[in-house]
Formats: sequence, C-alpha cells, structure tokens
Amino acid sequence: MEEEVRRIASDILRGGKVAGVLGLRREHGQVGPHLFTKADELGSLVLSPKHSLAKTVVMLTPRKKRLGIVVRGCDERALIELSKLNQVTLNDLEIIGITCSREQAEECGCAVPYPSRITVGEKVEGVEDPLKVKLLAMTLDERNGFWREQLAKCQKCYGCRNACPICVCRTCEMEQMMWVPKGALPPEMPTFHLIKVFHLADKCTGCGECVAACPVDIPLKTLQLMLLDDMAALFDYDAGIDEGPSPFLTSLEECPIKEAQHD
Amino acid sequence: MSEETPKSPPRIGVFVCHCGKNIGGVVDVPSVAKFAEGLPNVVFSTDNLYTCAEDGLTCIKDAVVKHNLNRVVVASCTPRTHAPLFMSAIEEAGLNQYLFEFVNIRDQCSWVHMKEPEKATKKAMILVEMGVRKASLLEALEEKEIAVEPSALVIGGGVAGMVAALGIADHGFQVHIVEREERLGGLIGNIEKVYPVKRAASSVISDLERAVRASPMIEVHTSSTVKDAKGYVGNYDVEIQNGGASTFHRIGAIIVATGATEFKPEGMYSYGEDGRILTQLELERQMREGKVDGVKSVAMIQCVAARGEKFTYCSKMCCSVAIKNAIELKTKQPAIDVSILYNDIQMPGEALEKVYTDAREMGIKFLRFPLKARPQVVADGGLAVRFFNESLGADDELRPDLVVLSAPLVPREGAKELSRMLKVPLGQDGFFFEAHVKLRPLDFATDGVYLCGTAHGPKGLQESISQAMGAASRALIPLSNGKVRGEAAVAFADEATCIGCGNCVKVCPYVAIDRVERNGRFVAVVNSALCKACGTCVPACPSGAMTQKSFTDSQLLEMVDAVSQEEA
Amino acid sequence: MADQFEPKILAFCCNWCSYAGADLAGVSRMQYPPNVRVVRVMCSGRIRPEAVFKALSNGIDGVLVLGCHIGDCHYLTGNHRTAKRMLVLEKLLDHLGVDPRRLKVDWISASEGEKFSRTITTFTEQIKKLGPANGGAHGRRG
Amino acid sequence: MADSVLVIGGGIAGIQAALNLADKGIHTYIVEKLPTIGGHMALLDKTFPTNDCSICILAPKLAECSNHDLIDILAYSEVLSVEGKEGAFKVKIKRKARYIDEEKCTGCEDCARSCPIKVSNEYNLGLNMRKAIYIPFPQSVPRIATIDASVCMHFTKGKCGVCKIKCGAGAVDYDQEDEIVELEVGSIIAASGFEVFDPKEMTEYGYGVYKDVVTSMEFERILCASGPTAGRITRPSDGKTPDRIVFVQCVGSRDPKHGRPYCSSVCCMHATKEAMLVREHDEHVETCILYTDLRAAGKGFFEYAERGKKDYGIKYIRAKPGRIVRDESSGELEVWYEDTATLKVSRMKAGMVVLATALVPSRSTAKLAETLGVELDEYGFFRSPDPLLRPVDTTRPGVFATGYCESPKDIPESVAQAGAAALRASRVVAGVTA
Repeated sequence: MEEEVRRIASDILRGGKVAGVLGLRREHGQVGPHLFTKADELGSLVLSPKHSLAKTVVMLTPRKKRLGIVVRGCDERALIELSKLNQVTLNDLEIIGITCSREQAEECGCAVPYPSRITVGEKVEGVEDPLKVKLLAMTLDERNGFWREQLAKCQKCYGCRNACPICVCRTCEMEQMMWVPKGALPPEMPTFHLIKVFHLADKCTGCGECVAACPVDIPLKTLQLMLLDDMAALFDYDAGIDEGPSPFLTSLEECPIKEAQHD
Repeated sequence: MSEETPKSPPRIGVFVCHCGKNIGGVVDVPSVAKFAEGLPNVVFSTDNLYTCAEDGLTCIKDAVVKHNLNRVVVASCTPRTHAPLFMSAIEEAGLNQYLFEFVNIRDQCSWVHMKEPEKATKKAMILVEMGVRKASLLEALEEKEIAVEPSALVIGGGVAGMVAALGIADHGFQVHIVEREERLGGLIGNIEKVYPVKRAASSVISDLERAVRASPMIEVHTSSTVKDAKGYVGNYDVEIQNGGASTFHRIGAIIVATGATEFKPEGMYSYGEDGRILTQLELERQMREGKVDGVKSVAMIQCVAARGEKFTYCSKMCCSVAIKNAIELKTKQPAIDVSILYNDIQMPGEALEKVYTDAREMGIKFLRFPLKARPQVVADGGLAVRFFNESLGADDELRPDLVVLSAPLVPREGAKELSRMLKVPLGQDGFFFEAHVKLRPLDFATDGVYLCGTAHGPKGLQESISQAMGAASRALIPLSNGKVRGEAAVAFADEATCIGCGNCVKVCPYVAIDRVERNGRFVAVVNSALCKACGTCVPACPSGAMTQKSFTDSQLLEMVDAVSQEEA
Repeated sequence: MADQFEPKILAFCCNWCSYAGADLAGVSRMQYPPNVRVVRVMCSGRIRPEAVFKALSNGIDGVLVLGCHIGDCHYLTGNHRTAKRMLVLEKLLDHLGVDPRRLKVDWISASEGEKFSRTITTFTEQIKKLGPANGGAHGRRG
Repeated sequence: MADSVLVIGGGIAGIQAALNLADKGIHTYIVEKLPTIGGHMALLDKTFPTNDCSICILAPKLAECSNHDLIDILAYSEVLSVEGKEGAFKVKIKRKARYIDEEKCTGCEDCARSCPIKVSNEYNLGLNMRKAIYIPFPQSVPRIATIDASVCMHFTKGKCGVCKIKCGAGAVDYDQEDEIVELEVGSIIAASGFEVFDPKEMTEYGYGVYKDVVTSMEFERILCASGPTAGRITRPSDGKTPDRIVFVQCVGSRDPKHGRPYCSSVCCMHATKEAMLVREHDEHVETCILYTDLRAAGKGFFEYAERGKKDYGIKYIRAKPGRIVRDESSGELEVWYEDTATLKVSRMKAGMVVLATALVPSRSTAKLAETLGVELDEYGFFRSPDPLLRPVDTTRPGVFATGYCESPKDIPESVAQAGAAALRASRVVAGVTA
C-alpha cells in the first residue's frame, strides 16, 4: 500500500499537478508530517502510525499552488469539516485517499474506516464503539455516575482539544474565566468538557485523537459519537460526509427536524 | 448624548417602584430596596410610589447627579412599555441611555404571585440582583448612523417601475430606471385594454412615460441591465450596462420591479400544435391585428399549468384577463360564442365582481371543471375541448374555432441572478420573497432594497400600482432622512479571535455580516447599521468571537450565576 | 422533615413573544409558582446551549427556553436554530445522564399568557418530582 | 403651509401610513374613535397564510406608534370638521372625556377589578363582559383606562365612586370634559376600515336566534388564547366542544338581494385559517367550508388552502346553504344546502356554524366622508377620480383613503396601500403639486 501511495504521489508531483504532497515521513526513526516537494524524497513516505494531517493543511492555507495530501477516512472527514469552516480549500487539494485495515478500525473503534474517495486500498466494514453500546443500555443515573467518575479524573491538560483536528479556534472558550473558573481541579463539571463536545456536535470526525491524547483515558469520543448518531437521526446529517451546511446553520425549511419534536 | 462607557468602577443606583399597590401591595418594596443597597457596586437605592411619575423621574435624575451614578437599575413594570421613558430620563441626567437595566417585578412577580407575598419579595430581590449584576457590566452604546446617497435605482421599466420612480423623483431625489427592453412599459405594453377601468393600455403607458421623460430627476436606461450592485443601504455602487458600455452610479435605495411574464404552456393542451390554440396574450395581439374577426366560437381554459398542475400557485389575474377578453370579443361581435372553462373564478372586490356580473349578463358562458380532471384539447383538423362539466355532472365537449389558454405569470428570467446580486431571497415559486408576508410586503429583510409589482407575485395592475407607490414610500424613508440609524444592541465580531469560518454570515437573516480579508486572513465584520440585534449569530460562532452588545455572554452568565448562587 | 424542595428555575424568554406572553399572564393576574427567574434576550436564537448546561451544572434545577412559535419569529428564523440546537442539547443531557426533562423548549406567543402560566406551573411541578439537579450538592451557597 | 399629516383610523392601514410618514420625518396625528389603536387586526388570533400570531406582530407596531417622537395618538377622539384646502387644512377634533388623567394612569386595572358594573365586551364581540371602567385589551395603546359614562353608576345614578377610591395613582377624574382641539395639517388620510355586516336580517341562517351560529369575527375571539374561552373551542350555547363546525361563505357578500354584490375578498382565506386552527386546537372536531368560488388568489393562498385540505382534513363543498335549523332534542344545528356542483340538496349536522359575513365600510365612514367633503361609491367605499393610477386619491385634493375603506382587501394589501397613501400625503406636505 505504501508503495502504491508513493507511486501516485510521485506521478502527481512529476506531472506538475501539485507543488507538494503532504504526508508522513520517517526520518531518524521518527515519523512526522512532511511536505514532499521532490519525487525522489518519497522513499521516506510512510502511512503509519496514524497521524492527522488536517491541521497541518490549515497552517498551509491559503496557498497558491495545489497540494497533494494522503488521507484516511477520518482525515478526509476533518478536511470536509474544515472546508465548511473556511479553513481549507478542498478544490486546492489533490486527495490521495487510503483505507484502514480491520485491525486499525478496531483499534480506533471506527465506524467508517475509509474515505469517500478511495485511491488506494480495500474498504473494510467499520466497528461500533463498544462503550457507546454499553452506555446506551444504562439507566440515566448509571450514565450520570459513569461520567461523573470519568470527568472527575480530568487534569485540565487541554490535550483532547489540542489533538482534535477540528479545534482550530485562535482562542478557546474552555480557557475563558466566565465559562470555566480558573484554578479549580477537576474543572467545572461538566461545563469544561461540554463546551468542546457541543461545539463539535455537528463536526466530529470520530478520529479518536482526543481519547488517544488523554492522559487519564476519558472516553470523550463516545459522547461525541452518540451526538453524531443524533444528528443523523434528527436531521439526516452526517458530519464529515455531507458537504452542505450544518443543520444548526439552516432554517427548518432548509433542513427540517425528522422526528416530531417541540409542538 | 454621552457616548463613553464610564471608566470609573460601576456606581449603580437602584430604584424600586411600588406602582401604588400593584407591586407594593404584594412585594415588600422597602426591603427589596434595602437588599439592593447591599449588592456589590450599588451606591444608592431607594423606593418610589411611582417611579414613572414626574417625581420618580426627578428622583432618578437627581440621584445620578448627587451620587455620581454611572449605571441605573429600575425595578418596576415591563421594559416593553416603560424602558424608553427611563432611558430618556437618565440621558437627561447625562448618562448614556444604555447604561440602564430594567427589572420586571410587577407583570412577572407581584401580579403573578399575589398570594405568596414572602416568596414574591424574595423573588423580587433575586430579580434585582440579576439586574444589578448585569448592570455592572453594561457599556455605553450608540445607534450607528450611516449616510444615505440621495438617489434610487429602479430595476424594471414597466408600469410598477415607472410609478415607483415618479414617486421618488417627485420628492426631489435622483432615480435611475433600468429596463432590459428597448422601450418602457413591460408586460402592459403588450396588452390592449386595462380592466376594470376599461382604459387603453397604450394611454396608461404613454402618460407615465411622458411624465418619466419630463422629469429632470429621472434617468432612463433602456436596453440596459444592472451588471453589478455592491454595498448596503444608502451606499450601493451600481454598474449599469448598455451594450458594451458601463456607467457607474452611487445609489441609496433600490426598488426591484422586474415584473413577470406569461408562461408559454409548450406541450400542454396541444399548445404549439395548432395555430388556433393561443395564450391570452397571443389572443390580445391577434385581436389588435384583426385576425379573430371571423371567429364564431371561442373556448377559454383557466388555470392552465397553475394551481397544482405545473406551478403550485394561482396566478390571480388570469380570471380577470379571460373575462376582459371575452367581453371585448363579445362587444365587437355580439354573435360570438364565448365559453370560459374555470374552476374557481377569482374576481375579488367591488369593481371586478361587477365585470364578472356584466360578463354573465352578456351571455358569456361559464363552465366549471374539477381540478382533478382538467380539460383536454385535441387538434384533429378541427378543435375539440373535452372536459368534465360539473354542473351537468357529465363529460362534455366543445368544438370552438379558437382555444385560448389562461396561463400563469412566471418570474422574469434573471430573477435568480438579481436575487444573488442584491442578496435578497426568492420564494419557492421563483418570485421575490418579501421580509414579512403580512406586515412588510414591500420590504426585503435586507434594508435599502424594496419590492413591488409582479416581481413579488402575480397580481392585477391596480394592485401593482399601489405597491409601486408603497415601495417608493418605503424607499423614501432612508432617502428623506439622509441617513439610517441602526440598532444599539448589535452584534460585534472580535477580529483577533475570529477564525473567519463564516457561520455567522450563514445564520444572519439580514445579510449584515461580511467575511472580509484583514491582514492576510479572513474575519467576520458586522455592519452595525444593518444588524437588527437578534443575536442569532452568537451561538453559531465556534470561537466566542461574536458578541451581542447589551446581551453579552458575561452579562447573561452573571444573571445565571445570580440565580444558581441564590440561597435555597 | 426538611422543607419541601423548592426548585430553582431559569427561563430564557425572547423579547417579542414569550416575554410578552409572560407580561400578559401578569396583566391577567394568572398565578404561577414563584420559582421561576426570567432572563430576557431579544431572540431565542441568542441563547447559547453552553449557558443552559452551565446553569444546570451549577445548581439550577430546570431551564426553560421560550421563543416565538415557528413562523412567528420577529427575526424571521432565529427560533429555527433554537429548535435544533436545544433538541441536540436535550440529547446531550440524556447521554450525560442528566434528565433531559430538566430542559424544556416551548413556543409561547404574546397572546398566550395562559400558556405561559401553565408552562411554568407544570414545569415547576415536574422539576419538583425530579428533585434537585446534581443531587443538590453543587454550587449552592446555603 | 402645514407640515403635519392627519391619519383618521388607528387600524393596521392607519398605523402603517402614520409610521411610513413619521419615519420619513413628517409629524403625524392618528385619530382613533375607540380608546385604543389596533383596529380589527388586534382582534385576530392568527393571520393567513402563515398563521402568524396577530397580536405578536401587531403589538410592536402599536408600541412603535406610541413611542415615536413624530406621532401623536388621539385615541377616543372624533373628527368634527375639516376646513381649508390641500396644504392647509384646519381640523377640529373632539377628544372625548375618558374621566381619567392620562398622565397619571398606570394601566394597572385596579379600578376595573373593583368596578361593580358589567356590560357586554365589544372587544370580544359581546361574547363576555367588561366593566364600566376598562382597558379594551392587554396590548392597548395607550394602555390607560376609560370610563364608559353611558353605563357607569357614577354618571347614570350619581352614586358609586369605587374606582376613584381604588386608584392608587389618583387618575380618576369624574369632572373631566370633552375637549375640542384644532389641528393644522397639510394632508389627511382616511383609514376608517370596515365593519362586519349584521347577518340577523338573513333570517334563514338563524343568527341571533341560535347561539351556536356565530360570525367569523366572533369565532376568531373564541379561537384566541386571550379571548372569552381562553382559546378553547366551546360553543356558546352549552360550553360543549362541537363535533363539527360548518363555515358558511358569502353571507351578505356576492349577494345583491340581501347584502352586497361584491366579494369581500378575505373571507375564503379567513375561513380556511379558522378551520385550520380548529384542527390544531382539537383534531377531533370536523371542519367543513361551504363556498361559492374559493377565492384564494393572493400570494401563497392557493397553496394554503391545499394544505388545509391535505394536512388539516378540511372539507370544502361548493354549496350555498338554504337554511339552518336547530334540532331541539339534540341541540345540534342542521345545515340544509344545495351542492352547486351536483345540484343535490343535502343536510349536514353541525355543532357550530360560522358565518363568513360580508365586510362593509364602517358606519362612521359615511359621516366621515361628509365631514371630509369627499364622495363615496355606490357601496360606501371612498371613490378615486382615477382608480388605476391614483388609487388612494379621493375627490378632494390633499385627502386620501387607504385600507379596507378604499376597497375590500387583506392585510398585506392594506399595508402596501398605506405606503401609497403616505407617498401621496408626503408629496403634499413637501409642497409638490399635481
């Protein structure tokens, strides 16, 4: 798979279709984002470990020349959401979409482990987040107890936010005194986390970077996934897949509520 | 008026009103005033029998001066009726009028908890605390004014456009009429007579055109289009294109009078298959040219393509057009047989009803068909109209010499393009969509752009003319004032925080927010003259960059905190 | 036995319809429980869901979000957004284990004083049944 | 040259004309004969075709008039005489005594609560009672009390003074007298609206005999949350919810024999709206509209009626009832009608019947026309010398007419035309001559 991606990257670079290809590079045993501008560098292009490049594209936007980028399903969803936030320009990107393996999907608890436009790889079915299933079966009080316990562990390191490919704000409301008083640990519950969770209700890509970054393993992604299911059920809307505006930005004529609710 | 937010720490005065017995009879008003005295930043607190009475207002004004107050809280009735009174009182005392907070302890406290005086008193105290905490964070606001260019653009040179232009020019403002065609007159230029007044259409148009051409304030651009319009109320830069040449104009207000056109029902009712199947407009031309003089029988079919066939709407004027043409035919050749196949005759009002009665008395036949089974036209050498005749309760057939189809009005081509250019919406039917169906029929939600005539939807000429005069009247508001004054509690985007995502632009119903490039990146900028102060953009902002003045997050959260910290 | 639980109830009202409906309830002297505290905003579309859950997590037992009926919004479509945002917020509360009945979104017109009074009464009753949010432990001074 | 304009009538047309003028910087008076402005629109529950809450959208306009620096509202007032000519009219106005000091009254209604006299409440079209001292409706502008001296015991019998005692603001003033004020205005706009045709003379419908036969305006109040039944659909005779409500169209309209030959223009949509609201309040109540032609020609109207059929299950029958009778044993009404599509005579049971009565120029319009020195047409609407190009002109220069008193029309048309009247009037004030 890696070879195939290198070949495609090389073709578009040599053909002058793009000025560079954004991917991961292994150098001195370290893997990190790199903008390949010469085809002969591509030998060091690797696909793992998984690492989101979406925020790197934001840093490289706006630019004059087209750019190639290697993306997994969640990366592609992030790019679509970031383009709706006017942070990247999809038309300026040449997307090399790669699929994840079943093992990778299981590792991430990913329901959609492939991009909508697959360049390389075979699509495999995703997996349901096991915690989500468990939580939905709980009573209200059990769920409340579960989250109290989880959120009480928070060290307020902002790792979840920093790792999120969609969190691109210049200043963050999680750090604002009026929302979350300074100095308290654990931070005000659950306001601290819910600010992020609600902001991402219509945007989350399900990549799981927030959980991976959390030093105390708070499963915030699961909360986010539950909201994504709600958005799909209520509005027929799939974050990262639908390219139209979020239902929150439209009128009821433009995007009605599917379930009969509120009079 | 004072424009500055006081730099000194808040010094709040609280005035609690008894409203005679209305509040004082339930709530322990002196205790509430005493409680207020102990709240942070409150330096003066008192109770009044009637704060709204002359002595109450004097009390406020005196206290502002004597205690050097820089914020005022009145706890009394409802801001919906009394806020302007208190706001002007503090302004008279030298404070910016927005350094004022209203607490409703009558309509929403004493009157609704009459049997629980203690609880009502406690509630009044918390309501006052909420008001005081918000007041501590109030800022001086101003209603932004923008200058208005004393000129108007009327798009469309039909009757509505000309009437609107004359209405504005009469008041001394420059008007540009832009008409796509070579001549003025629009749809009415193609017809013979105007009903129910029974006047020659040509005389209507020539009268108007003469007045338009005679007016020194009106410049007519025929064979021209509006190529571009940028800006906002009072300040549009408009490019008018004539052939290859463009002229540029500064415009204060715009009236959309682009009209409508008759739908050509190709492929329906055998239209286009036989020269004897015409639309009403085509019939009028043939009548003018004397081509129908020998015709002995005519069948007119109403609701062609309308009312659920191809278009959902009723075209409103087709019934009167059909009856008009039927009467004209019958007047010229009394022996002619005219049948009108209809479903519901739309002739509202006095004058039209009379025309309808006249038509029946002249012997014009009215035959009703159900919408479920519309007539069929067969051109089989002769012409056959087959339909279900409701009054017979049976199928029926006519064999007329001429079939005339009453087809609806449809929007002019280019409506979509214009709607995008002016940032005003179209409805599902493709006609321009007004700001409020009931009370703002001639406005758009966007200030400075107005609407009249059939661009708004099918209607008769009289109604179009009323609308045109009305639209001129609306446009004259900003023009006569020479300025527009915006709301005070407007939204404001912090450029340093804003990431330029454009969510706010998408939710703003008034097109008051633009996404503009500043120092190499995009940010939202609110045009405070256009903002109507709803605050819908605030929750849409992901980064907390958007604020609504007088309803800031910190102000609202202070109020929430006052309640959550209330002792149980 | 401890005093009967008196819930703290916060109501966000839009200026044009629901606040006017509350005023009408007053003018008509329709009595309702005194637990409610109204925060006036110009449009229900201004209400941030974040403020609602902050209230609920800080010791307010129930929150009402009251706007104009759909189609009546003074600002055309402000309440359309409210309807959607608050619906998702209800779901979020549920997922977190906070009873979503602590949040009620409703539409009250300027002529519905009776509905305002009824809404406050039934909501207060309901919150009394649900008991204190956060088990009564959070954020209270007393 | 007088630079003010006088608007006669404080309904939606008058309000809109006044706001249009005042927003342009022209000082405007609104004279209203009732104690509050608002007109018929203030009585409506909802408005077609959007089912907007009527008072919700009207009340901000009322407040805007009341707060506007350039609008003076003379409510409870009448025009006595008009002299002079275009650009310089002298108008005498009688401000009827309210027996209330307008400056002092706070609108608390303590007076009304303790007033012992109850009379029929015209705001709810007589469906319930008001007091002799009263504020017509909660959103009244100005929101001050008025004593109806024709029924007040203090005035009729010389006893009672309860309101004066109860008024904490000291606003009650029994000695107040009518006041004559003289205004100088450049132009006058008549916006005197309509009134509902009294269907009593059409005895076949039993209006005035059977309590459950009501007019569409009365039914509007029954539907309204602030009306006499607080929006519950109950019939006047016994307070029961009817199983079926039958709407009868063209009562007095398009009927040269009994009423007016013209179409009142708004009733088909009005009935459709009311039938929809019935179904919204209580989906078990059947609704049926008996009509002549379904006049649904305005923007979005046909679609609205279609929605009434499809989504609300309203039954439309093209028919004209011959008579309405009451079955004394069941208390139910029976509507006998000829289905004009099938020509069959049928009957239908109805718990309630709502008559779409013709709307006619208000009684005061004829008197007003005389005072203004202008001509009316054969039905009593203001006549324009050039109805096509000058639809709001009257036969006297400088005097204009708009809204329903000009010709039958709905609210948006009245609003649009109010703008036209404002345009004509502002032209006079600006000194432009024809």
